[in-house]
Amino acid sequence: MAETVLSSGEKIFILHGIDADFRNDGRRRCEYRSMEIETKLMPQTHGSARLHIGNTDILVGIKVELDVPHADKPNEGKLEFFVDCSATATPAFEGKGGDDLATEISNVLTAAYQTRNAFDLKTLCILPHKKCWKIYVDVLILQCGGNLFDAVGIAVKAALNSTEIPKITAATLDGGEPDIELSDDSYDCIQLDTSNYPIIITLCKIGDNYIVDPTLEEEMCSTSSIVMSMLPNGKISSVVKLGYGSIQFNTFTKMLQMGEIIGLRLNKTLMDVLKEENQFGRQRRIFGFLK
Amino acid sequence: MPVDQRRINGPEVSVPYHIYSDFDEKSDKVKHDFSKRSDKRTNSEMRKIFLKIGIVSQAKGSAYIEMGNTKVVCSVFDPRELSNKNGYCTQGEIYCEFKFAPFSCQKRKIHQQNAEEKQYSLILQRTLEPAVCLHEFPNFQVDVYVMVLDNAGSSLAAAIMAASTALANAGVPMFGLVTASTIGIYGNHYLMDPTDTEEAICNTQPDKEDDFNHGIITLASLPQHNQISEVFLIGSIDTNTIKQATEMLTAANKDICPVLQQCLVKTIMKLHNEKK
Amino acid sequence: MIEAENIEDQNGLRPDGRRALELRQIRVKMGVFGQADGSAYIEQGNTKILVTVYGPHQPRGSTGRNTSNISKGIVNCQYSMAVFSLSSGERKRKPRGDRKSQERSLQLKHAMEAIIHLEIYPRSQIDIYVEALQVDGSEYCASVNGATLALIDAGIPIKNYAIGCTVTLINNPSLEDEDNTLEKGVLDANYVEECTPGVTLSVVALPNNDSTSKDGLIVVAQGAGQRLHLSQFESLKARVLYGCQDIRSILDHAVREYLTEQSLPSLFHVALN
Amino acid sequence: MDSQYKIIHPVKYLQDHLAQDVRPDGRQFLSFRSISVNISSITHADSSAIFKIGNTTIVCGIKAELAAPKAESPEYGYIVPNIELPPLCSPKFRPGPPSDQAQVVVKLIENILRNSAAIDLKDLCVFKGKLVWVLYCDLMCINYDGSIIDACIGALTATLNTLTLPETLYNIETGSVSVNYTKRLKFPIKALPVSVSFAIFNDQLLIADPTDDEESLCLGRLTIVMNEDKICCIHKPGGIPISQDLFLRSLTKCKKRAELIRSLIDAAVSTIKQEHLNE
Amino acid sequence: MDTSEETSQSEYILRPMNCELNQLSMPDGSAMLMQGNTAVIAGIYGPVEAKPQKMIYDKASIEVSYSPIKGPTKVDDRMTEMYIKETCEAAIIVTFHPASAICINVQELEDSGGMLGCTINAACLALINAGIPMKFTFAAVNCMIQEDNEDIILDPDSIQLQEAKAEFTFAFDSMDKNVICCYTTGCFTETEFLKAMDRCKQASQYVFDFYRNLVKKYANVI
Repeated sequence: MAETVLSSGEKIFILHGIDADFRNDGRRRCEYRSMEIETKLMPQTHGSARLHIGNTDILVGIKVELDVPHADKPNEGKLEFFVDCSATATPAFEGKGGDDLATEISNVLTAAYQTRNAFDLKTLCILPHKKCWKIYVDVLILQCGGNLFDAVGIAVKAALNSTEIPKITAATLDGGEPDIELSDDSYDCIQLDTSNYPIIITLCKIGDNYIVDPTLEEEMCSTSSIVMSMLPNGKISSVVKLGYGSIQFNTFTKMLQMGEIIGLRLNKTLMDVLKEENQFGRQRRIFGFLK
Repeated sequence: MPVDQRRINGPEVSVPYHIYSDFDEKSDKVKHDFSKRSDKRTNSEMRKIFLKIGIVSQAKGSAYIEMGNTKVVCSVFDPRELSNKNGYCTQGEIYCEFKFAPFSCQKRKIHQQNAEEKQYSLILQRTLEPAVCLHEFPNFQVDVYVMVLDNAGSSLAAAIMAASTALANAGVPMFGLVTASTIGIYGNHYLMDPTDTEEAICNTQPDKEDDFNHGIITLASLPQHNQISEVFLIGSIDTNTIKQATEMLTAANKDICPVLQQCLVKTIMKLHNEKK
Repeated sequence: MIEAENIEDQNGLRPDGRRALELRQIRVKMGVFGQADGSAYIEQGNTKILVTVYGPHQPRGSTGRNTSNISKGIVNCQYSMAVFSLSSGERKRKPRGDRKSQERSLQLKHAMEAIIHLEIYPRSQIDIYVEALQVDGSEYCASVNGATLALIDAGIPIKNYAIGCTVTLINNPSLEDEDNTLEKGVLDANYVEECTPGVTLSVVALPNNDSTSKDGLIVVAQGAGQRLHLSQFESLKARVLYGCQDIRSILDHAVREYLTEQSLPSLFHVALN
Repeated sequence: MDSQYKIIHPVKYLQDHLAQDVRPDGRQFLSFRSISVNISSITHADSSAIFKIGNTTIVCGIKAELAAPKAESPEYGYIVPNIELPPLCSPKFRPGPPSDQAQVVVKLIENILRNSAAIDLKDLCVFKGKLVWVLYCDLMCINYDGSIIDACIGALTATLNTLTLPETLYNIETGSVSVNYTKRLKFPIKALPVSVSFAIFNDQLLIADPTDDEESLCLGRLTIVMNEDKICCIHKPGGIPISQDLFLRSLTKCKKRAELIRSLIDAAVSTIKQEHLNE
Repeated sequence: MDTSEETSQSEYILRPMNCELNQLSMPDGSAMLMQGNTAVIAGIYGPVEAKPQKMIYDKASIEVSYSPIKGPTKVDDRMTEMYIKETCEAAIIVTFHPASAICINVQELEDSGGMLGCTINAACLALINAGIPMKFTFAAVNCMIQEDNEDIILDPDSIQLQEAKAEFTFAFDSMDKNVICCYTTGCFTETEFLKAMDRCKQASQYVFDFYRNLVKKYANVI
């Protein structure tokens, strides 16, 4: 996102391309760019993933900690999203510059994972009132080349899918004080049930049409977009509108339907890929940023 | 957390008394009866709206809205020049700040904005942007401050309407008024304009029912132009239900619009008569 | 996690099996990001650092306004650690803005100001952003090395490589009677070694091609709570300069390889591999 | 014409009015604005009041929570007043931490609460040394038009007067707490302080109940807080020196006003009680 | 420089006062004042250039910072700052220095009763020392009403204050002896208040005399 300025001529060119269902990079309106994804690349975390799509580069690290449940929700664990827009993406993010965008993204993530249908916080509880797991999902945005929300959504799901929580061998109450014993074997761990975790789809309205996976240039031509999170079982767990434009009611419902179809397909592909990667086992070579 | 030296501080930890159990240990969760709402409304009925303009005499424009027990104040101030961080801006900006008063909710709110309030501020800003002629005040910023005094559900929708009326009252050029309404979905029940207890019910999913619709949708629209200016959905709902619910909301928004208009007209008439 | 006591390991070997003057494996990739003017990724063992460079461009924000010196370019550095970067297991609360990161940013700035030909960029600014992805000791030195590479990738003229290396004095009285190379300071310490009660010296040097002449040290910092006797300083300095020399040749090799690769027409890429 | 004159030359505008023995809003020098109290309108607070003096509006809400008492005062509860002057209420304020002014006002309110001995912190004790009530009294300014302290004290006393707390038991053996949600006990209030503000202009000119415009242009301010027949605070932080005579005049004026405000609050409280009985 | 031996009469009414001017080298004026065991030091910078946010185009803005002996500045100290600020503002001819700032920094050294009065007096002395033009000087006097016998005690110390029913701090101007500032704690009647004010007004003369003697002395030195 290192400062792109588009002239009105360039904007019209992009607009006409989208009208003709033929975008600047040769894609159709509902086509994604190819993505690269790698999980478990950071040994110091409980789960991690890196996603690369176009120029967008996302790194997600997951850390799990023992914590005390909230007093008003004694039998639920905690899930916290933190997004950091690194200045490596653009000098505008230096200092507190990226905080607004970061809040927006973490808000969408929180909303997407809020329903129990997607993520059941009760599975994170160890001893009601006393002990639970707290999962920190930390998203680091290293580069943005458009379509941040989708990329973050996919990366977070992949990272959660790779997360390994230490197994608890004994959890007892000793005189009111909780006593937790963790398994000695570091390979002995629990995986999260990611079967119904949402992914995020952005539908970007440009002119009279709407597209998925916009590039940075295309995003600049759009006045409004719909960010929705899709659960694999066909439910929608959150919808927000972004941008300063408004949308007609009919367009909105059409966008939702399109998002639903794309979301389900994208989710299936993601899960297939993750399964494939998982089959390489622990001996798989980790590339990270060296590729 | 460091102690805020700018306030008088109480004890480090204190807990609301609501979390403690009752004297007689009844099953504290009363099954919600969906055939009858606590305030005797039908499911598709909205609460009565009371709207008053110009209640903050120091502000350029202000509005106070009451929807049932939900009470929201909003004020709008004169445009200020933008601090030139990125050079000249050809469009004006709207800055919104949404805050729950500390005593407005079941749980006491802290004085700093929390994540929810920050999110609502952003939503409010995005809702109002399509309605305001931003090109009319380039390089200037209009501040919109919203305070929820009492949150008895649908406070975001109330805040949106208060803000749009206050903007109109302040004489900020606009394309049209923004109206908003909220619907809670729980299975087959569509609860228009839910109260805070109904919101809490719609937010939770019952056990062992995966294929269950639940959630809350807030929809803001420009009824004069048939446009949606913001959707905020949270929960787990399928597309058809969303479609149906948004239809209901759009219809409701259209119905509310005259209330806002009348209130504005009345204020103008009153001013006019006073002048005479 | 290896306990600190294990450092007493015999045979003059360090906990990770290295000799005292042995560096960890250094892996480098330049030009990782397309959008930045220059970028580099460096791995020193498990310490992984990502650096991007933007500029030279017009100064902006607060740095641009209050500059007294307009005859030279401005270097702006930000050192930030990912919240999940710590190897010790806990999670960092904030990625930047704490005292340690701010100090690092400033030290990095001093190091970079020393090597960039700032006089040819009056009224302009060069941004250097460091993102530590994983931290396992010597992260400041690794970020200096990374920043140098990123500057080269950005095509900004520099006088010399700025090379950072740490030397750690492992104070261990029990080892005193043995001849011990470890006692005289180990190079490129990892996190466990940094936690030992000795002193860690982070040094940034500008090593010359021929190993005989020594250019000036620039940054000397970070005592880990213990005092360092002045008599030991010279020997530590010699050791750390030796380490810098080594790192320099590794980086130099990587840069040359990268540049040859880049300068060849794309058709030859396959052939080269 | 009038409003332009006011904007361009606010000082002269006010002085011209004062020279004609009238204030810009048409009041006489020592006349007060009308007041109104609205009690218990906020459903989520344990008790609440909206207090208006002319345009100035303060909403006060009390949230009660439970906490362990301080070790040095095991039977004392806490009362934590806080005033918020949000940017919403006047263009003078910006978002962010409390301004110096807000800090001074809250300190003054705390002083008045303590000096007047309106509440006995021992009444907030549930179980000595283990559990006490914490009363978070949040005063929210909705409309800032002068005499803010008067409005705050009015709102706070009205709120405290209607405060009820649920009956709470602390079981010393198990350390568990149980709350009776249906039975709420009235919290006893010992006194009812009333604050009256004045502004002072040149030549010892005393103006009662100043508006924001008058306050920002005046040369000195004086606030007197009456507690029944006693005075519990005279606050004059500085400004133009005033004679003893002026004190006497303001005190007489203050007494009358205090009575009026007290009766108003009492009336408001009793109507609420009446409503409760009727329910 | 010791001035205590000269304050002949005041010893019976007020606690002994000691002051050193020009203790601090950096500020334009400074005063270290002891009233009994209560001690503060005040320094004045000004008139200096005002910060853009705090600049008032037609007069000098006065900034006060008060630092307690320990801990960070709290809400309580803001009140003290406000009292010092508004009292000094009344005395200083602010229109002499438009668009500039006068900074008054007060540091508490020891508190054994009558802190507010002591800071105000120290500020006044520091302002005199800094040569800031003033309409009049001002003197603050502290007094209390005893719990049991309702006597008025002038300038009480912290031990006496424990038995106070009410405590008053007044500041008077040197011209008409009118009240510039007034701070009270506790409950009291109107007559008590007026009596206390009267006593303090009389006592204020000793403070003004102290100022005069002090300035005389220092004038010789300079």
